[in-house]
Amino acid sequence: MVRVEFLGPIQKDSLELEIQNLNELATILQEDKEMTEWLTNCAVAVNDTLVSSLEAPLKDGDKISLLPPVCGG
Amino acid sequence: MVRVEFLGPIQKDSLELEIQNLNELATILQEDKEMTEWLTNCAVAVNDTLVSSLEAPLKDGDKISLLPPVCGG
Amino acid sequence: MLSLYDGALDVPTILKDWYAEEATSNYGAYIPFVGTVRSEDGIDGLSFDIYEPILESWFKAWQEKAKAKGAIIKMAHSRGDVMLHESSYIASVFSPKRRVALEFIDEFVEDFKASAPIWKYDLINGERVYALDRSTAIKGSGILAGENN
Amino acid sequence: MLSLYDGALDVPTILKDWYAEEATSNYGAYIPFVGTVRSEDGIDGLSFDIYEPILESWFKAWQEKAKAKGAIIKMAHSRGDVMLHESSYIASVFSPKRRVALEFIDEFVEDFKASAPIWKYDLINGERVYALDRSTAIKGSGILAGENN
Repeated sequence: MVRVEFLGPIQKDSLELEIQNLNELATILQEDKEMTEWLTNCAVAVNDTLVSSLEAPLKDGDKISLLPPVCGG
Repeated sequence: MVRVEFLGPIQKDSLELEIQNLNELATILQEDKEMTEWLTNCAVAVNDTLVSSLEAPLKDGDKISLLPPVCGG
Repeated sequence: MLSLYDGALDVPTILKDWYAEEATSNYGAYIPFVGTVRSEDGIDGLSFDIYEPILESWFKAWQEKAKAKGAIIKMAHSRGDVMLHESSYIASVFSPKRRVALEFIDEFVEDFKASAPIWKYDLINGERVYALDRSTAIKGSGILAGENN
Repeated sequence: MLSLYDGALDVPTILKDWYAEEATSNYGAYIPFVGTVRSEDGIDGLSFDIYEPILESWFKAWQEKAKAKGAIIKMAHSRGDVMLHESSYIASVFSPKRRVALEFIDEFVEDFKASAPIWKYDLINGERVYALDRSTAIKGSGILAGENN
């Protein structure tokens, strides 16, 4: 089981999913019409480290975060 | 009569001179051994405006300043 | 040092405290950058969400970059609402010499804008509206969107 | 605004006053650069001579450049002695947007170093020694030296 959190302005509750890697997450989220735009502009972190590919395996208890476009300051 | 002031670290009293232009000042100061080094690295202002040539005529009452290398801050 | 505050920053106190903290550290240059909420487009203010775990690791990486140049950085940011003409952000660099400080503050502030996990909202007519048009997608964004992106 | 002080600057007060002066001017970015005397080469401090008429005209020209970019500048500098770890210089830029401020503070501080009619002396063993090796000849220097230069 991994936990998926949607940060900042994304109005979506966290998900608890049984998935083995981020490819599976992509497939699940691509079916959610409300997420279509966010998927194109969100970065992804696993356990608070940004990732650049979908291949790394996930393990039980991992936290996945979706980070939409930022504007601090 | 013009007044020549030596600014900052130059240890030299002001001069009052009867000269018509800065070429005459250059000739006078070049004869002063203590000024040799300063002449190579000093900028010149007439009435508090920096000048880039020796040709401009001087008039009675003008103030000429020699500005050695600077280091504010 | 990374400090987060609820609401607007007390800029004079923060600038003073940071100056005092490094009073005998022998840094020749201290450059704070202060960001203040501007009156624009009829907003009443801005509001911020921060994701602290990633902000902290981002900041830690910049602390290491600063250290490699003999410099240090300090940063303060607001959480929640900050009204017009109040300040929400201070970044600062201390370094022995001015060139490092002048270059570092620029790089640091620009990367902050592009990468720090903070989300900005306009406060307008009692609503909190995500400032998407002024926001920047973090490098590497879009990987979940599939092959078409 | 150009302010000259005898001895060290009260940095927190100056930074605070400048911030307060522009509190409702709608500038989004405020960047002060603070210069502090470093312990180096056994000095006890630094000392400064200033030629005010040309400093003022130099500053006025920069005020015009700032105005052309929608920005303003403020500067404070010490006259006379400033001891170790005390500050002698603050330059600051206020502008609506950050890029102008980040670029302007760099250009302004660099031109200050190259052009402002201020002379620096090391205070060492009770003497005031002109810091020639760290000084910069003003652009156009040498015209009185004659043809060989």
